[in-house]
Amino acid sequence: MSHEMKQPEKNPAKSRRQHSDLRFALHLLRQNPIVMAGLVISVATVVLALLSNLLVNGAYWHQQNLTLRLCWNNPAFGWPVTNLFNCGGQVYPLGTDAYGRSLLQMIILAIPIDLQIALEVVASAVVIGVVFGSLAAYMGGLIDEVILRITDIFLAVPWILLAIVLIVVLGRSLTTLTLAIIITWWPWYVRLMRSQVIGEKEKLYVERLKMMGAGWPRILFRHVIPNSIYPILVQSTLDIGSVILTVSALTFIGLTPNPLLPELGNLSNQGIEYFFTAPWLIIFPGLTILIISLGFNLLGDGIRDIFDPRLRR
Amino acid sequence: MRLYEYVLRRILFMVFVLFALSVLIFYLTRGLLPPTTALAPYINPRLTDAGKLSIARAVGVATSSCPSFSDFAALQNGCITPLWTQYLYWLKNVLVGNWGYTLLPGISGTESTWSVFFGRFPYTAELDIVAAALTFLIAVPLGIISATHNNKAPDHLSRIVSLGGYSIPQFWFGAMLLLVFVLYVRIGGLGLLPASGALGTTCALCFSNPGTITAYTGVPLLDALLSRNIPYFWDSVVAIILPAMTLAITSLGLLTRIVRSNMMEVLRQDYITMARSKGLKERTVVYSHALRNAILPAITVTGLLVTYLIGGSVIVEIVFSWPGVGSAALVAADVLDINFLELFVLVAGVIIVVTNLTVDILYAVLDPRIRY
Amino acid sequence: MYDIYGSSVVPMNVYEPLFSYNGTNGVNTVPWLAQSYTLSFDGHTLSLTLRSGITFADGEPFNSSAVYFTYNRILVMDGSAPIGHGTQASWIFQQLLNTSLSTTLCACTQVYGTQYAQDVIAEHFVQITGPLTLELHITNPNSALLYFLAHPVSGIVAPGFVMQHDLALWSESSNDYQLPYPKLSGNETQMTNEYMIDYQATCNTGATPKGCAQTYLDNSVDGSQAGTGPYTVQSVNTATNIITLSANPNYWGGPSGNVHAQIKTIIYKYVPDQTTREIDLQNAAAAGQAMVIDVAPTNIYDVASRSDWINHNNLVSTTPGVTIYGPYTQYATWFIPLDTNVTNPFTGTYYSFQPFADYRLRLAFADSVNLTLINEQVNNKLGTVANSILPPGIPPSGTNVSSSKLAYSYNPDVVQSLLLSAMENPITHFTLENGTAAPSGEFSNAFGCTALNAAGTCNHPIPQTIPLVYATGDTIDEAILNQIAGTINNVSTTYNMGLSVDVTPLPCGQMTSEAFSGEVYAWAESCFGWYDDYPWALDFFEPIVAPGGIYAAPEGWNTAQMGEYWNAALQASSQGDMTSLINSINSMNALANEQVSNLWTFYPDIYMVMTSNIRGFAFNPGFYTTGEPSQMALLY
Amino acid sequence: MSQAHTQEGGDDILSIQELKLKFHTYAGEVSALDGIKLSIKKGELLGLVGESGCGKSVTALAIAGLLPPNAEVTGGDVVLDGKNVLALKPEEMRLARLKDIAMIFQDPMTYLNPVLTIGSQMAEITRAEPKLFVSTLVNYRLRQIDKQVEGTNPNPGLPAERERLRHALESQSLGRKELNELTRSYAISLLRSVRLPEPEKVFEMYPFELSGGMRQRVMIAMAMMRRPKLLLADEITTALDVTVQAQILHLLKDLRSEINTSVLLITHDLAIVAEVCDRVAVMYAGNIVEIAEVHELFRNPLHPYSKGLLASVPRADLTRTPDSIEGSVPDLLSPPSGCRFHPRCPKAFEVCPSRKPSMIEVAPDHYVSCFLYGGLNGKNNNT
Repeated sequence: MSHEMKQPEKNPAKSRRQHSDLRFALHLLRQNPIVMAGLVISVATVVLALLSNLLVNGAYWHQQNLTLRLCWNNPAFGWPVTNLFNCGGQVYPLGTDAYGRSLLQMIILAIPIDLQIALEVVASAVVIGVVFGSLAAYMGGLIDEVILRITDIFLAVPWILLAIVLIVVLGRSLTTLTLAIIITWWPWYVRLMRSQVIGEKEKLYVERLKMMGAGWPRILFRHVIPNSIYPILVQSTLDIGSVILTVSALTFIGLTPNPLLPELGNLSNQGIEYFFTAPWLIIFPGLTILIISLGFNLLGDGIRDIFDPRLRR
Repeated sequence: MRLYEYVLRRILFMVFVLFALSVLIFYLTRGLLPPTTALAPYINPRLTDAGKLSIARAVGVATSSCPSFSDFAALQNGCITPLWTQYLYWLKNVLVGNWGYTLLPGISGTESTWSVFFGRFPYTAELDIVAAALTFLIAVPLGIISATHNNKAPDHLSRIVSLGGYSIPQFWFGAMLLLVFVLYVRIGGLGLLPASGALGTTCALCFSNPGTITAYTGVPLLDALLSRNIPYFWDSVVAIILPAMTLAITSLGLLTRIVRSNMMEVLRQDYITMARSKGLKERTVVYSHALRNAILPAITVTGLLVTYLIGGSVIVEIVFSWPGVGSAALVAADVLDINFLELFVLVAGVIIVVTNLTVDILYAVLDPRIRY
Repeated sequence: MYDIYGSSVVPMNVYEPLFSYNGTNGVNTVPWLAQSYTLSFDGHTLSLTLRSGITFADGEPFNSSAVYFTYNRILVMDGSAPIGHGTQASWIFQQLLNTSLSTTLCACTQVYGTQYAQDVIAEHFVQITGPLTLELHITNPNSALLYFLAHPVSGIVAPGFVMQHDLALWSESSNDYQLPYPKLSGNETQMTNEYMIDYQATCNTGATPKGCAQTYLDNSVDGSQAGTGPYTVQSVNTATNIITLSANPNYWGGPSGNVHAQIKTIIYKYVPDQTTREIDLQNAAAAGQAMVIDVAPTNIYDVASRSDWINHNNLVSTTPGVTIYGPYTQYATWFIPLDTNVTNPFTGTYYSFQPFADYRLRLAFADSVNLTLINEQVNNKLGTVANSILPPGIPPSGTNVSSSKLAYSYNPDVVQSLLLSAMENPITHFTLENGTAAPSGEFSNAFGCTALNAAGTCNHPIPQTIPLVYATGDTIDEAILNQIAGTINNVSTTYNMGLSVDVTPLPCGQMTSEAFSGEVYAWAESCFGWYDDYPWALDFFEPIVAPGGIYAAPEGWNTAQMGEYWNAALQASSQGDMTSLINSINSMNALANEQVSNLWTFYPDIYMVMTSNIRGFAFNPGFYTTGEPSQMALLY
Repeated sequence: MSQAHTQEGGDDILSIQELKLKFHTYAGEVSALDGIKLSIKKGELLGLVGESGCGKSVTALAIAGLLPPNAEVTGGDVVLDGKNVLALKPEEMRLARLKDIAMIFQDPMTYLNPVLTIGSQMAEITRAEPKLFVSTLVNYRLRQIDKQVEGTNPNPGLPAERERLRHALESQSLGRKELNELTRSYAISLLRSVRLPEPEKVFEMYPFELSGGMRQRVMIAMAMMRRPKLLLADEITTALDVTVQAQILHLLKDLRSEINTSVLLITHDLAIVAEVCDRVAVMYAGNIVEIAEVHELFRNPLHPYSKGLLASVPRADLTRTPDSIEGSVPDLLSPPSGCRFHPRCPKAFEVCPSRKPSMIEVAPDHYVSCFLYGGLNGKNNNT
């Protein structure tokens, strides 16, 4: 009998679901090369991020060489701008930036930094979202109301405004930058998690667990959350791209902890300043952002299809 | 529950959100920054310490017992009033619209923050509204096409477009548009489109001297029409193309996705099969049976879209030197013009909340099945 | 970012002063609206004869009562220069009279309200002796007098026009004050006095503080007809910072009679973004429109041919239809103050670590930057490496900057030895701003270790950090500070000194306020630029080196000695004794240099980038603003 | 008497030959139809029975050309009134659906568009291809007019209208306005003929204002509107309660005889089959296992599955309790080899798993595909 009772706890549907999910995922990849591309790009990004400090000495970004500012000597492509600065012997594939550093190296160093911020933001947002979202949904009543209203407040302000205010107030540093973005991000996850849990807690096995007299924390954290966390994880993948966009936007408009910091938006910021003399300074960092976020978005989009029951047929 | 009850409840709720927002923003700016910063916008540079102190009292940050302004600046001798008192004073000023003097560079120190903000606001409004219109015009058809051609070429294309727009850094897209349309692509040696500002005063294709218009609304496009100055109107149109496009392309991802998934869901409904089984043309099936049911839910994301556009316009305005509140916000951040930021946040809040309210009500009214 | 109101856009083209800096260099003044003048030997009386037949744009005749009105208005009304100019306008004139009139001069609280107006009237500064003749009664003679009168803030305004509009303005918003004279009466002198009293009556610090009432000219509002200049203000959009000037058809033509507004409309547009400005210029050039834009030195190669500039010292445009004029040197110096007595903003107390109280550290910092390199690579040669606080050619001529020797020059080895000695035996005795010795134990400049180990490094270094701040976006200052930090940190790591210099950008406004309240060790000030209110060497020193200037005097600074030179200079100036004035100025200069109170960086250069179809403009180095060259052109 | 009718009516309105159909799903290929063979005679009412998921509805959809995009016909033809439906171009197929094949679906709740009125959903049929409906509408109107003219004090305008309509009949075209008016009155008459109370009101109503039975009637009316050659009724009574079921079924019968259309009645309910059908085809896992005339089948079912099916029906006289068939419908992702029924077949023997039985006519008009009745000798040729 107890055996029978255990059944719903382990939610037998799950394992089979994952299995078919896997097959569906493969199916999608087969029929939809775009998702494949997304996967490839994302993986490549992560790998590059992990390797970056092996490829480029992390200390390089402190080293400036004023005599090598804004130069372009990529033999493959002669840039059609007047007053091209020359960079002496060494070849710089993507030219140098306003501090005389190799732009390529800076971009490589930038990727892990942006990715790290993105991961920190998404991770914390997920945690906050899961905890408060599930609490709101499971407890309902007053708690639900309060948490929802709080999210409403944050959703009633454009993220960039809130971020600007926060950075102005807390001062300019990577930490505050990250914090600012987290603060603009978490409400979405609370909302998402809440809707998930509300669906999940209606399920039969929860009732049976209650009948068995399991306490709410046990039910919530051991059973409900694990079963409803999928879409959150999906969303988080999708969001890595968007967070990178957000970060770079903020640093681009000058809310940067340190102008030398190799961060994609930061590099672009130099670029807009030397739009004429050194167009590459805005083109390549921006392009990098585009590729990375596009990669994660494509991937996330695909994964969302996998989890979208309506697309199952 | 009847409609008006529903509306009433939503309005009360709206008021609550705005109130909470004001508390939040007040705490962020006044609670965490030294009171001198909060005072700055109210102080006319010419004032002596005595004058400053009296202002500090008037604004409610300094206690009446505070001996001197230097004490106030050094936060000592019990000079600082408790936060909640400050909030009440602040709220009063907010409600009567007293935002002190602007600290923005390039503007006379005797201009009030309020007048500066609402002098620039119409430009942002213009940009956002045009962009919103473009977004709808592009996103909805895109979503439909991609749903009706699910997993075929058009679908992939529109998904790439919307996802691409969703993934492009706004500042970069804007910059690239400048690079392409202003630097490299030239018509008869002329720049194609103006790089800066709401007026075509410097754009090569523009009428050399569009003359002036009466500021009925402050929105160039409208004013130009109202004062029947067609050259000016065209200049404004030409000037708004690039910024609005940047904003629209980077914002349409959301809407396209919603329309697409709604459309796909609706197309899977039984009554669509029924319609087909009746031998109706595919066009009839899509437009008279599916479209309405698909578009209706899409309206609900308008609020989100507005939020996104207002946020995005900050970046776009900076790239295109659009004389709106967005570009000013960054400057305000640089010179610590807290009041300008507060005003911006609150105004944005009001706009967004009101939009959401309208959308919800509209939705409730439009759909015969909805019973709130 | 520039302030189109504070700068000389409008003054230059719309309003004219009695005198003008002569066009080629600012060293001399020439009569402009004035026909002729005589200055009494004691320097207490200036008799003026005005040109006849000049009218303001609104048709009012220009005469001595216009001067009476203008100068008294300046005295009574801070920020009353044709275009609001902070406290500058009044204080410049106030220093000629009873010092108690000026907050800046006497450390007293300003008298507000009508009493102040009465005091000003009682000074009888301007005495009308005839329709076109008048005398200025000067309590404190000043050799710079003519420069004051040539200053853009002393442009003459039309009394009738201003009084009429101001009265209208004040009485419509008269909810929290009462105008003693709602209607002005009597002759022009009488009316002027009543007007001044009325203005002071509007000053209040009431419940919702507004200071004194605005004046009509504050924002040079639409259709200002109050000037005699070649242009009138057509419209001003305070929100979008667009000022439109239109030609004044019946302009008198200037002393030469051949100055005429050839451009019908000038639109001043506020375009903060460099790139955008350049794109606009290109479009304008291509479209045959007339345009002047401001190009930052760091971006000069966007518009100018690099080879021509590097090799032949010619600024040649790379854009067809665009001409570049210049470079011209101007009366400005950029520098980096190395402050002592630095306080912690949160506690309000002194930091115990005061590196720049130590002469060796000041020198070490100054020695660790290669200004020449930065001038060439970052500033693109558009400036001169400064060798003293005084820019070249600033009047009175003879304040010779080339003679004064700098204590520092780029030299990493010296930096190394200086740091070592400063570390091994740090200074122990400090003096506070007020000259008293600091209580022992309150300060300690100890960092690293007093003795290096066998390996020649510190075992357990005492860590210390020196933050350097510059204005966000100021590439040149950024480069300078970064190089300083690089050199110092390099030495510090070699010996494991635990001393680290880090460079942080702050928004200009924030940096300035922190700096002036003595909360940062060293900062780069060029975000507002150091310039004189008027081209006069003595004025350059006052805030920087004079006792009681806005910058804290550094430890080891010979305040007494500097004070003596300073007083001597003031004395000489008031007696018009140029020789001793120049001598004392030069000695101050020398003293400042050898003490390394500040790190002088560059004398910025000015150049004009405009479409070639613009004919004729006058560049005037005498104007007080730095940057924004396009702001400084009188276009005709 | 209907029997006699079916026997002499030799020509088939619909004949399906060896129809094979696959679904491509992420899980793999589902062979939904495995070469089914079926024919319906003019005016015949053929029942198609089987457990759910055995491919009944798919067959119907295949005939109507409404298969979902992931379905693929891998063989066979569907010949409707001489022309092969599968070969038709989409546009022709659409016209065929509009005029020749009508379909009524299982769930009246979801098959009507909630945001359109009944009227508009009926009117759009004629509006889709007015030409095809001109004669129907006009003749209907003419008949009305004739009645009225014969009746007492006829409306003087009538003869003129009759003239106009006759012209319309020749030119095969109607004015937009007139088309709508005629459509309306015609639709309302149909609603009346499916015995809906106050048809004028119903015409203006939204679906969610109608009961299930009423909606089903509306759908039938829609079908009648087109006077189709073939009517596909897919589980039309399942969602309704018993009393309504009876009414709907009778309605169907009357309709059949009224406009002499053939009906394919898909159901899992043998009771219904027994009540209204002429012939019945039993389907199992994508195969037709037995076709016979109703009474024949009920009298002696041959295929073990048919037997099981009949046995599982509760009888009025409770002589024995209904027993259900062991096991469940196979997963068509990996269908059983040979005879798809063999895993559940009580009488299965060694051949069954290896070969696929063919249709054999064991009695006149009684076909079965099972090795118990021969077909062992010779290769598996599906005659």
